[in-house]
Amino acid sequence: MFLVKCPWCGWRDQTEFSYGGEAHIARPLEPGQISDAEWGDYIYTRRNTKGVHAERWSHTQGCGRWFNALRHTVTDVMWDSYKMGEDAPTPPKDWDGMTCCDDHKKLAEGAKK
Amino acid sequence: MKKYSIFAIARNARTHHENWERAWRSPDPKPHYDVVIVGGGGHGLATAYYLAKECGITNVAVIEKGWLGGGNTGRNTTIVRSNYLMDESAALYDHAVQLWEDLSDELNYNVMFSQRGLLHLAHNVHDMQEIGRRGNSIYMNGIDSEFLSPGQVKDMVPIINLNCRYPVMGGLLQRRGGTARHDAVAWGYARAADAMGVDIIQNCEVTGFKIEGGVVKGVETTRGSIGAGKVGVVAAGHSSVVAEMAGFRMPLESFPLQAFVSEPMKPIVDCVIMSNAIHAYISQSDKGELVIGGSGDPFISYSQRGSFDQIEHVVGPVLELYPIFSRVRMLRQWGGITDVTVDRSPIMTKTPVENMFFNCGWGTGGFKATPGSGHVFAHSIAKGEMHPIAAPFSMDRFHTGALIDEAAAAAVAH
Amino acid sequence: MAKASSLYPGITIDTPLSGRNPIQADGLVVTELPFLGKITLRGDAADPAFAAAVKSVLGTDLPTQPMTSQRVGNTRVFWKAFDEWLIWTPEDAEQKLGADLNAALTGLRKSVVDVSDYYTILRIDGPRSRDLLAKGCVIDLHPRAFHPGQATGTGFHHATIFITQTDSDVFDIMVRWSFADYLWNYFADGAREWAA
Amino acid sequence: MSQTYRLAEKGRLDRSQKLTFTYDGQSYTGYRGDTLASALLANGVKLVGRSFKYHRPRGIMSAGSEEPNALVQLEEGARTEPNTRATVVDLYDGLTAASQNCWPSVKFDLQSVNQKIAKFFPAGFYYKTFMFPASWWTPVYEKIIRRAAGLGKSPMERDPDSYAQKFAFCDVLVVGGGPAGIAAALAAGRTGARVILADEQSEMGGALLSDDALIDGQPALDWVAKSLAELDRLEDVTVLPRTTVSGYYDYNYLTALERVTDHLGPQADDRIPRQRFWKIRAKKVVLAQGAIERPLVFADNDRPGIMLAAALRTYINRYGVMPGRQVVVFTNNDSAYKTAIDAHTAGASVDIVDLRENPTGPLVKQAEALMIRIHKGCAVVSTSGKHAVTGCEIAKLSADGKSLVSDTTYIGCDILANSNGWNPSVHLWSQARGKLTWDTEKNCFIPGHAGPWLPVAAGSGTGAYDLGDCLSQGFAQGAAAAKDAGFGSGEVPKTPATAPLVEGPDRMVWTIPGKKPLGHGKAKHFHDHQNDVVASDIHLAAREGYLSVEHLKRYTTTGMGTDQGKTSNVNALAIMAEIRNAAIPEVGTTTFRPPYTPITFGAVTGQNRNHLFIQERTSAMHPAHVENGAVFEDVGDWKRPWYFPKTSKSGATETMDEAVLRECRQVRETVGMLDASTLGKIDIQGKDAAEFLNWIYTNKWDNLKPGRARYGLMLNEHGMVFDDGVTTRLADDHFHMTTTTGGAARVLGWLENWSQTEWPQMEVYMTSVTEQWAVCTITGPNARALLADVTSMPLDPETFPFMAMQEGTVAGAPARVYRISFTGDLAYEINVPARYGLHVWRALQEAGKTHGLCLYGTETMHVLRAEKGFIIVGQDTDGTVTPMDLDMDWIVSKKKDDFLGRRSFYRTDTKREGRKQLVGLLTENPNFVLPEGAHVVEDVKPKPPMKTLGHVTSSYFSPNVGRSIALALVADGINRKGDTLSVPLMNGHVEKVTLTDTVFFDKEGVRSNG
Repeated sequence: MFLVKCPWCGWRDQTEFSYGGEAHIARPLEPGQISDAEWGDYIYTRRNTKGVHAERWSHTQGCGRWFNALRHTVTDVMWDSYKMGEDAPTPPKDWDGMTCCDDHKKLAEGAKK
Repeated sequence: MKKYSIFAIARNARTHHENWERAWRSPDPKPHYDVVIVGGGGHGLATAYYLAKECGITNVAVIEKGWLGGGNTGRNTTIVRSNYLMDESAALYDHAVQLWEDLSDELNYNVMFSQRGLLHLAHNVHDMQEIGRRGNSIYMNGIDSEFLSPGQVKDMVPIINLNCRYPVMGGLLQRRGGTARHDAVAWGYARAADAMGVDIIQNCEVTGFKIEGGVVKGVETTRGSIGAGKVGVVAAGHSSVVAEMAGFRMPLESFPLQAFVSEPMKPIVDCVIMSNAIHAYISQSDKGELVIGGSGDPFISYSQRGSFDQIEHVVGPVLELYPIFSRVRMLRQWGGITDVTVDRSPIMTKTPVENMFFNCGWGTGGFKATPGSGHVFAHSIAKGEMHPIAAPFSMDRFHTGALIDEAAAAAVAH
Repeated sequence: MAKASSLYPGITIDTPLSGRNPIQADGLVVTELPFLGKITLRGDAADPAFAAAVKSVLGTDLPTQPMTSQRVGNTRVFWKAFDEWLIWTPEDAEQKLGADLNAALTGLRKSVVDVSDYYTILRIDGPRSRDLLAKGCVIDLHPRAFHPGQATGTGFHHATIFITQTDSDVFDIMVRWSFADYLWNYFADGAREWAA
Repeated sequence: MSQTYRLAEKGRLDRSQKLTFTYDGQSYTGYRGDTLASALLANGVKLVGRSFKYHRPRGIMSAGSEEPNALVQLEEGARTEPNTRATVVDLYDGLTAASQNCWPSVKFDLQSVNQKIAKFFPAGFYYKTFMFPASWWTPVYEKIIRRAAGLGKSPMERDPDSYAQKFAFCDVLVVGGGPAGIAAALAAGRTGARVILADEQSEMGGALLSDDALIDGQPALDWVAKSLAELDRLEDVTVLPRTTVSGYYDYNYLTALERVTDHLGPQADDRIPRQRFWKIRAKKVVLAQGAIERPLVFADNDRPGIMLAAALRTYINRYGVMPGRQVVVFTNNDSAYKTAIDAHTAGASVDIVDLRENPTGPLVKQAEALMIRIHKGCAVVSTSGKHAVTGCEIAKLSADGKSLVSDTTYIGCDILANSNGWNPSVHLWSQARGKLTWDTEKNCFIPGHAGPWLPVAAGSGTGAYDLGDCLSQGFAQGAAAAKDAGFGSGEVPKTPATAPLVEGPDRMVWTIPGKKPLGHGKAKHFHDHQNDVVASDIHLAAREGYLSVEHLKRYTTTGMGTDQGKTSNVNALAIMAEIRNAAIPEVGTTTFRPPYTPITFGAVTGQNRNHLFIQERTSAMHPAHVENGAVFEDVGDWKRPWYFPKTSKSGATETMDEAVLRECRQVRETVGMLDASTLGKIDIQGKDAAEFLNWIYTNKWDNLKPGRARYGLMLNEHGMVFDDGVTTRLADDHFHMTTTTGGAARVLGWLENWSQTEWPQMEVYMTSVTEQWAVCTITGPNARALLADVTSMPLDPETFPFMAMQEGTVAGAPARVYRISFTGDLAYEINVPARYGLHVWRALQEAGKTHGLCLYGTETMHVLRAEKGFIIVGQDTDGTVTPMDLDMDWIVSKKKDDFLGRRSFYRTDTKREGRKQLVGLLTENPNFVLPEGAHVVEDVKPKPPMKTLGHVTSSYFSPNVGRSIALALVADGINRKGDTLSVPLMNGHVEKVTLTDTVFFDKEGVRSNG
């Protein structure tokens, strides 16, 4: 049971949320113009990333709003969340999911010093 | 391969068991194999075994990033059944059950395939309709299938609480279903394949593929490049990761699934019992542990852990159906990564890369298919064409819409 | 409790917990607050016209900070989401308020829905209120973490609830009609260990 | 025999409270403060059980939760529990326990014959045998194996006790209440942080409870008491004894089992939960769980009376029990000397057998000064005794530790305490994804790189065995954890003075050689006592290639017992490392999985059982249904009236079939009433609401007039039907949608998902109003007349036509009345705010008396709708069915460019001819009702397999049609209407069926106007 950061309500227990799969998959604007294969990929094919995964969550039991989040799928550590329509934040390239967002920032600062 | 038997044990007892030979070698990879199987779980090892045994291809390597049988093979709840709804699935899983029935003998390794019966419970009208359809489907496919009244369910499982939150209205029994010893399946296939010359290479992780002109030529690994005539990928929860290395994507998502066992007790549950409405499945191992599983977490993850609330969501139903277990203790929980397709049916397919074949998407149900999957996949790789039983499971179905939708047929409410 | 309707003569009205006696234990009383008016209001808080129109009806600004609320007389307005508010009114005041909101918001992006009977409210009062809630509530209700006036949606085992702290040891919990019996029974069962 | 082995003075017992208990039918006494184990030892009971495989006599090996041997069946009847460690059971008056896994008795166990043939049971023997003939496995071999399986017995009755859960939050969680944990809790608690301190023992103090250490010159337990008193005064500190932190999950979510009344036994107040399962979310976690002593692996090291050295010390000092007269302490380190000294002081005759040639620490000197015999460079190479150890043989070891270099000497003993050093408890550290490091000096795994939640460790759990170190680490980590959580400056309290620990180095001999080569002869070197795994099994596994730790564990079952290898895992790893000639960390560590110690299913479930297992949702009219004698159906979580059986004057109650036939007839003849409140309802508002519905449904919505309703099908993007319902336009920008009962939440989620994430620019808001409205559906020819009795609304068909809605009052209550029909007959769905629901239902029931009103339930609803060929999504569809498959092409708009799911229609398989399509079926025998789920075939074969064309989705006897009717999904069914096919049943009966249209009743559709 990890925590999920609702952009409005803050870090909350994962049980309050619904998972919505990979983020940033736009519905094809003209489905009639694309092939069966492209349509099939839109419905069924996902990155299924092992690593930093952009995904959708809804704070079902809380404010009920959908948002996007970045989570490391090896450790289930969430880096950050962001509202629909906003750009994804970029975690550092060396982030292996073994530190949570704030701790990582602290560690990175420590390393600089 | 020296034959295992009671006599062999007696003979070795005289020499203090110091003369047993290795079950499999630890070879270094050769520069080139006719077939490289990526993934040393049950399915991969079975594929290698049948390639050697039935297809005459013995220059085969199975490469495994950890220890063989260490993925879902060693993490499942060991259930074997073939009571599937769709004809294509029934053909596939029953093919497996038929192979299971002779497997210990064939491998000369006791996989403890125990046909103790598998019981599906129905708890409401919708469940009754579902098992009605399923039971008849199974029957029409020539597979054993029996409906049980609540009284018959009680006779079979005397400790069950029929009058629970969703009272038991009936059951569907497959007597040929049951369990098998999961580790033994991997070890038995490994030993038999090794004896025919298959190289099983553990602690060897795939890092990439050598692909020339759309044709696979070899595998890059942490133990160097290995040339390959053909590659079969049987990487379960990590199939997407391997596919990414080969430059394409699979219609898969990887979800955590957890299971747990109780402390061992004198056996009182002598069949496998599954329930959809009160979501839990349970059996009791030959060691006496209750082996319990339920549904997976709803988010993708490679963490092999999952969340504790899923465990709670299984223990609650177990106590609802078997209230006497309240004082029984959970001993150990663990998680696996299930590779799940949208129609909850596996993928056995050719890929955009020539001579590269994928076998994945078994979700929560791969263990039971192990011999059947390995068997038809070996034949598909050997021939370069999918075996007729495997053919409906190709990835084309996600473009044509010809899904084999086991999930849709079971999981709807009204 | 079932009782006679004050709006429609001769009609008995009920709540999902009609006829229950309060749950009482050492340091704890659980009662139902029946028949409060409840309205779900939605709209664009960033639109000044919307904000002004709502203020003209409610007499207060809408809370725009997550998990906060406003109180005007006997009416309480809760932030539910960035574009959604929940309004609790005294019994039978919801119809006029709903009509006034609809009138004031005509032409704007909005939704006003009477949900008075979709939910009911349980009140937990007493020094053990947090201990009772801790049997199922996944948010931290410690005085340092949650204050009077704060409110949020969350879960209590199988029930989705909306919880607000009303006074130092008083929590009001809004739950769907069809889950009220479950939540009530859960509290009753949970309070047994402190039975007087 | 009465506590013969009890010491006069020592121990933390309340000797004023004498407790009586029963073990294996024999009555004994002990004191408050005893564990079952200490009380048994005080009474001279050493033999307490039989091992799993060989049924060897076993005794008490430890004094804590790591115990592998002393497992008992606690209590009898409903409160019995198997496999309970005698070492963690607090004694209470009247306790009853029995030995398990033995028959007829623990002293004379028939299955101990297994020892005689142990040669034939090497690790993994069952993989190599029982294969012939294959068909014998399940019925013969497995039956025998299962008879021998398991340890204790499951309870067979319902548990009379209750359980609770507690969600807790804290700034600092300290796991372990020894000196380091108490120090950490003090340091953190003083900052004002919220602190939870949990320890599995019945009192705080950890190792100090068994020790005579001094802190600041005073007995350490005084410091413990003073510290606990201070913690008690701190408002936000919670101290939890008898609480085992069992699991460490992500984001510092830890589970802990508090044994609230276990120590009181069955006489505890039954309102108090027996156990409470804590679910703790901590900002910071300090792990101070201490260390567990490692046993030495020597020949026949499993006899009762052979125990861990520190355990013996605990029994002497904490429980006032000196369980023997002649003690041998066999050790590779200095710490066991404390045991020898304490045993000596307690009056026992003591021999120390030290593996080291030249031990030099101060403890050695102290022992020497006490004239305790020390056999240096020696090892115990055999033991003797039938039901308990009676003696051992010792010999000098070679420098490499592999062989004996002297003759053996016999020493008589009734206690053999042994120590192979210590394993820090790193279980939770590992569960939290932390790495482990092998400390080559201390010869143990210690916490390495921390996992993402950055727990900190303190005390002997880090390999620091010096009391001063434990305290200073505890203070430092407690202060740092509080600071990280936002409390205090991080200033570390001053560590009180303690005597420094000075110890010489250990000598590691992972397998002590016996008199014969390993695996030869009868002697067994156990490393996993519970699962009877011996060192030679590890050699066998290695020989056969099961080299990885996981293979080793699985092949030999080492570490798989109820103790999860707390005393065995590191020994097994080390032995494997020796065989492989590798360093221990190269062989690997095993994965530590939750729970740390087993947790009851009851505690995990807490209150979520019986009536609180899953909510029973009911509508506002439920009290009336109960009064009217309804039989209920579970539909999702809802309890809906299934049918309303009548009881005749003679007292006979209708069967379901009888009730449904009557209800079906009467609805069509007069009028019926159904509670339709459970259907999902969604209020949709906004200027783009109609456009939004155009996307969601297959048909067009912008042309629907306010006040009018329309039926819609909802598809997923696969093009398959997933819900249906009637939606009404209340105003230009306002709709009221209904969904199926089971689909309500899913549909709302679906709408919100698309609205918020794909089309945020659309002005549309959804609000669930399912329970806001209670719904009485009245239908049948008399429906209008009935409604007219309770409303003044105009009801004539012109003013209030089919598929229209009116607002007004019904039975005096404000209502929205929808004239829509799921029966095909004239029908009104009367929606009132739920508070009026019961009143309106009762008013309609009363008014209905003059109109022949009958109450009907879901079963009649299903028959009536099937008569009209109306589908039920989820019954007649299964997620693989398109609108065209349902012959509902008419509902798919040809004018819209796009809607959800549309594109999928044009895929090759979806547009294929011959898909399974919904048709009606008429049986050859009009009275034969097909079983739902039966299959339709073209050609009947004598026996399966048979190629099926599809299956029966709905099937009923229809009194109104006067025959059985059925719906089925059949391949190419729409084109095959009129064909005759067959339905072969599992009982051998074959019923011929004719494919028909799906409408069986009122094909012209004239009845909906009444």
